[in-house]
Amino acid sequence: MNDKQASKLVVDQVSHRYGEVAVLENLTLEVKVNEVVMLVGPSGCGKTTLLDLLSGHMAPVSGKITRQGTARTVYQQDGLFPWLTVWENVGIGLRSVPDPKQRDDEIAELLELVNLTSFKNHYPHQLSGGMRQRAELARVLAGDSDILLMDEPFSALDYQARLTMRRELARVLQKRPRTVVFVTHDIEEAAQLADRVLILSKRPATICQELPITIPRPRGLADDEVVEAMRMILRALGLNNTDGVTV
Amino acid sequence: MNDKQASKLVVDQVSHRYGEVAVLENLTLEVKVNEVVMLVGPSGCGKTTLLDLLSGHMAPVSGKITRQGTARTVYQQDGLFPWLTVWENVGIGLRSVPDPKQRDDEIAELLELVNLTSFKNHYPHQLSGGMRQRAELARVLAGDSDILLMDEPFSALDYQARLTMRRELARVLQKRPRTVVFVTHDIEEAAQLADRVLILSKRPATICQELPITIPRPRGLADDEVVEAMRMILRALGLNNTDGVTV
Amino acid sequence: MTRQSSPPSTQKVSSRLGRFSSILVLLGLILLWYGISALNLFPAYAFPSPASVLVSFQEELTAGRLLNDIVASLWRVAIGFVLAVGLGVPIGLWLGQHLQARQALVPMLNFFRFLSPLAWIPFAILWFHIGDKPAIFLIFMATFFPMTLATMVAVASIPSIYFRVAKDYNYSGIELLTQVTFPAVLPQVITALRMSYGIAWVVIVAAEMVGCQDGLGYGIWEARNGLRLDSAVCYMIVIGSLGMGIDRLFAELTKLPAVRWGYER
Amino acid sequence: MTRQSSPPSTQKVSSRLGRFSSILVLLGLILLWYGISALNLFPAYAFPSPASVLVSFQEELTAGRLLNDIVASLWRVAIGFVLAVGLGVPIGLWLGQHLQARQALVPMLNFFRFLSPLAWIPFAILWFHIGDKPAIFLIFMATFFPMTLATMVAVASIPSIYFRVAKDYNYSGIELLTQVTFPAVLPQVITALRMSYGIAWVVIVAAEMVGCQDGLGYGIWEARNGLRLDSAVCYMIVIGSLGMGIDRLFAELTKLPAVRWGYER
Amino acid sequence: RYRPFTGSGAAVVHKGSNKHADRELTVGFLPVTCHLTCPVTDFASKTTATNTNFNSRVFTDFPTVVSALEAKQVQATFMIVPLAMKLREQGVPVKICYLGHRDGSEVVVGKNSKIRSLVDLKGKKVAVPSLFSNQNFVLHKLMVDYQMKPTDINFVVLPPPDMPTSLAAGAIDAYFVGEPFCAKAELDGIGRVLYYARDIWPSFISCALVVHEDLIKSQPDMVQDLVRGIAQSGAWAETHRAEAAKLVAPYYRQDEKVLKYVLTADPKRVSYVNLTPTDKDLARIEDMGLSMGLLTKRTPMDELIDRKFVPDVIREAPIDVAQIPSPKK
Ligand SMILES: Nc1ncnc2c1ncn2[C@@H]1O[C@H](COP(=O)(O)OP(=O)(O)OP(=O)(O)O)[C@@H](O)[C@H]1O
Ligand SMILES: Nc1ncnc2c1ncn2[C@@H]1O[C@H](COP(=O)(O)OP(=O)(O)OP(=O)(O)O)[C@@H](O)[C@H]1O
Ligand SMILES: [Mg+2]
Ligand SMILES: [Mg+2]
Repeated sequence: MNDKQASKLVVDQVSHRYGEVAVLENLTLEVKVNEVVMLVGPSGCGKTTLLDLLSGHMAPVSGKITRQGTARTVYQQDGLFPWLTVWENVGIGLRSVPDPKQRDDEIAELLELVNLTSFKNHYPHQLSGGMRQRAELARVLAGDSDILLMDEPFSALDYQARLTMRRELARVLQKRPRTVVFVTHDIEEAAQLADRVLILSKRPATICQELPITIPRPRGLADDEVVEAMRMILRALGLNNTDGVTV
Repeated sequence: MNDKQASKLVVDQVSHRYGEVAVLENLTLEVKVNEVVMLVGPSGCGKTTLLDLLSGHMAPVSGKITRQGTARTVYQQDGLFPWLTVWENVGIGLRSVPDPKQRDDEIAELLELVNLTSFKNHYPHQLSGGMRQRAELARVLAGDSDILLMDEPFSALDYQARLTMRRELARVLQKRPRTVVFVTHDIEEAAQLADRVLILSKRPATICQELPITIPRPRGLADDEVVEAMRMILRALGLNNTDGVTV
Repeated sequence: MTRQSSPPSTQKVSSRLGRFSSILVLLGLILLWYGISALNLFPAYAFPSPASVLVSFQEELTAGRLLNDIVASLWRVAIGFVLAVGLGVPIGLWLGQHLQARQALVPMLNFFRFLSPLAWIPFAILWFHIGDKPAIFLIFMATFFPMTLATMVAVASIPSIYFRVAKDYNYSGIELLTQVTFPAVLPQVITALRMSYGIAWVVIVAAEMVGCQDGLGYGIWEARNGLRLDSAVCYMIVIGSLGMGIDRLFAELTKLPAVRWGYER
Repeated sequence: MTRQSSPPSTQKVSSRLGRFSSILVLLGLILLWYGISALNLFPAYAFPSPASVLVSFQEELTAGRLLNDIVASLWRVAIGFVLAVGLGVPIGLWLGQHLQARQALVPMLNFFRFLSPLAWIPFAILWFHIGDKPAIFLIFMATFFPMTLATMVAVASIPSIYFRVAKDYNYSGIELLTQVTFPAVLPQVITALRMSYGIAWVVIVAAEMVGCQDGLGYGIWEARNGLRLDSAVCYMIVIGSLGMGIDRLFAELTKLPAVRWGYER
Repeated sequence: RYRPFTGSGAAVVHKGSNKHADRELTVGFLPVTCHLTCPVTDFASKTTATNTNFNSRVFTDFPTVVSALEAKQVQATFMIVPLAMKLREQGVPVKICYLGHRDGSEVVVGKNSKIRSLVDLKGKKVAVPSLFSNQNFVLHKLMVDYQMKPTDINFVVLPPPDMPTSLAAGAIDAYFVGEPFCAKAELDGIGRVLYYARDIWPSFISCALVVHEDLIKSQPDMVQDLVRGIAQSGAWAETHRAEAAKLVAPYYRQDEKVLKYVLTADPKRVSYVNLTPTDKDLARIEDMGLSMGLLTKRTPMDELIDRKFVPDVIREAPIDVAQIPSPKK
């Protein structure tokens, strides 16, 4: 599992459509092992679709996708099993751990990390939107998987929680590097976490710009390079000067 | 309906709990007519619960809530009727409009506004997360209601769409002022849209700070006052200096 | 599960293959039947052979009886079932939304649900005399209660958010029922419809005991009383095929655009 | 709808009120019955009075027959139904997930679904002789197919995301069926359970025609043969009440924590 | 309701050339040979000159017949005699006006079974069509004669059509029922006759023509017609057995072969003459029912029987054999 070739992701000339709606057009992309790729693009352009293709949940209409290694996804919405408690939901990634004690410890630690310890016996429908998202985050980090696909995983979190989660994710990835494809609308997030940022065009989506971000970690929010990266991303999104945006 | 007293919202000593979980504690709040109040607070603190109480969908365990005027909500998740197309969903707020032509025109205009014209005949399950959110936004803006309750309505939108929606919302509110209670995790949003920002504490939620924002409109993102307001909100959230946050 | 993603050509192939395999299964069943009866495992009078059933099928068909019986039974089932659905679904929707009414009436509805049409026969004759009407009554009694209760239970599983939205947009009364509650449970109502429709056909044999002079159920009775097991099997096959065919129509309902959300999410 | 928000005291009051109103409704029904029979709208032999039913109830009870019949029928229904559910639910789950198998087998299952237990009787006797076994077989035949198909249809309505998650976490085979598919359809399976359970009781009268010497269905049969409509009504009341009571137990299943999500969202 | 093919099938036997009849009466029956005179009368009323068209209406089982009679949906019907007594006992105003046939029932045992007499049936399962059937009564009477206890035999109530199968499957050891359910077992090689009814109870009665008193009061001449028709049909059937089998086969939807076997194999098997109910016959049945506890009170015979419609001279019905439709192939 820690084989260097284990987590390759290659997208080769992939197009996808739902009936009439063309969503991806001739997309080619290679994600390197343990690389963190952030996807940024307009709403409805096909980011979720791309993740579904990467994880193998859907087959592309044309083109080829190669995936090596096991992938897990943080879904954009409601990926928790509603019939399991938070504790049990997090536990499903650890079913293969033979020692119950070790399993329980790991679950407890993850719940601590996402600050849901006191809600471990709640069912998903008894949680707030942000809490559900955090539970899903804990679940995806449990156990061992080579690839993480994350679809706006922090979108329902408050600013502070977002910062914490970002930090924790970085910490977890440092301990156990993984290949990550991460969809976000948050420029800060992209600049702080990415090895590479891909800017997608409007639907049908193609990669209209690729920004490698080579800033050494840890990256401070106010570091010049990070601020510069953020500005770069905004520029790539066609938002050269948001300062002028008035409401 | 345009009666000045029509859209009063008063929360008086309200507490709420789900079983063991105390969510709101002795909350008192008055939203003035046509005021835009933004709620900011940690995930799971009780913002959605407060909106549910304000809209009358739930009754508080103790305390009293007075609402004058009709309220409509943008729900945090999946508020569209899955059995109706986007067009029909937006149309449900306009059922009382007698003239079909006028109704169709208004629906078309709103779909244009949220950039969903080409998806008008799609069903919600055929839309992306952000598109669903935009459709819900269009629906809530259709027709006449006195109070808008918005639960992180832009959370699934990309940065650019967020800016657009913010601007459109402001424009709609200028044309037809309404009382708005708006939950957000986006500090920019709060600073640009709010007449008053309420910072909620952790669960059980109380109002731990109130920030009136009196900056004249239009408000530019880079305006000093707006930047200052954002800083103020961050400070109120206990994030005095996020610059030091490293990942 | 990710049906929408499989390209259309695959789908067509698999449905053709599906039809083919289902025919294979049915053929296999017939072969099995043929084999058993050829091996004389059971005596012929107690286990009619496919050939004898075919002969009696031809007989009934040329005598015109079979078609007459089909029309008669279809008609009775249709009336009884349409009445049951037409009353049961609205009542179920209404009960689903009114706790008070539910608590008051459900025990009664539940009580009647468990009564066999065979037990109702004396009353059916007393109230509706003999012929079509009591048969329709019996079919109604057998399908109305399951339909009502299934609808009612389905309403309980509607996510509350739809009712919240409905309240926001001033839905109430009949409009709430028809525009929100009903579409929200429609996928489950279609399932309930298919189940109750099965009950209606199962009950037809009992229902046509009440002095009917035609109908498929009556045909089975007559065949049994006439010691013609071959003809009984022939009628069973007709009932099964007819039921199956009409169930396909109901299954088509699940393809309505306003229902797809129940299956495609 | 916003049940979770109403304070507990209100709930308790409303449930007490509910029980009260349901008793009122039942009392009203009995009164109506009493009134009709007192008015002599129908001759007494065709429409037994509550008093005569009460007398025959007492008779059957003191003779020990009634209790015996209840136990016999409960046992048959229990065995037949448990078999049907025990086979039907897994098969339904499996079919729901295998398009190929579904396409091949559903027409056959659907075919058998429409066959009346009354039509099966000759075969039941041939294969299972008389007594308990054919009765159980008939109950099984009447409930297995609806249960299987309802489960299968329910699987089709599972949101695809659960299967995606399951795939992410390496669920497959039996584990997928028991840990994902089953809990995902459990709320709907409980509904199907309640519906099929109703069918099982409805069928008991037909099932106990095949040489049973006891049982509630046989009791009705005997009462009708012996022109004892009062005793038939007494048995109907017992069947209805028993069914109703056991349905309450099934309704309790909807309160399981792992099922609440189906009703509280 | 839309009815295709009204001109064919079962309907054919309801229409005929008799233009004389200006009124109709529905008479209930079950497809057993005991009720054979009912469809014969139906046929005769439509092909010969009578005043009433008799429509025979087939039922599936006796309880339903009873319900229909109680609801006055049929006012004349054939039914097992003890059931008629029970009806009368319960205050349903019905009268026995005529009988169905004599004998016509057998105790059947497995073809290769070693059972030679009733005593051999000790501890075995014996099926009867209903507790209120005369078969059940008579068998109990025979047990008394053989000094057996009522519990020596396990009686099972089974619908008659299921009896041959049950016997073949070994589910029961014997059954006692009316024809043609015995002949069927014989023809199929399942069973053999242990006792003919006449061996146990000479001039055995199974079923009778039961008429509602309302009809007797309101239209006595119609009842007169009916009883005369039935009696004449019986007389005709007694001498035209093969033709009778052919005539009723479509009414019964039964195999003509079985019916023909019942009627012709042994002329003593069934008999359609001497069908006027006598007090002695019925009193014996009533006694048996009372002693078995199935009947609870004695009904005076003059309340139960109405013989005034039985014609003094019973002629054969003038049925034109040529008019009997041949089965289509
Ligand atoms: N049905 C329920 N049963 C039990 N607890 C509930 C229920 N609904 C909400 N809660 C609890 O109430 C608290 C507040 O939830 P609420 O949805 O109001 O939070 P929120 O402020 O909207 O959070 P977020 O920003 O994550 O959406 C949470 O701790 C949640 O677990
Ligand atoms: N089942 C479906 N049927 C038809 N169209 C679909 C379906 N699912 C998605 N689409 C369409 O595909 C396009 C891309 O959807 P996708 O969910 O991938 O967008 P996204 O980039 O994730 O957007 P967002 O940021 O809003 O989540 C959208 O236009 C959507 O309408
Ligand atoms: Mg998406
Ligand atoms: Mg919330």
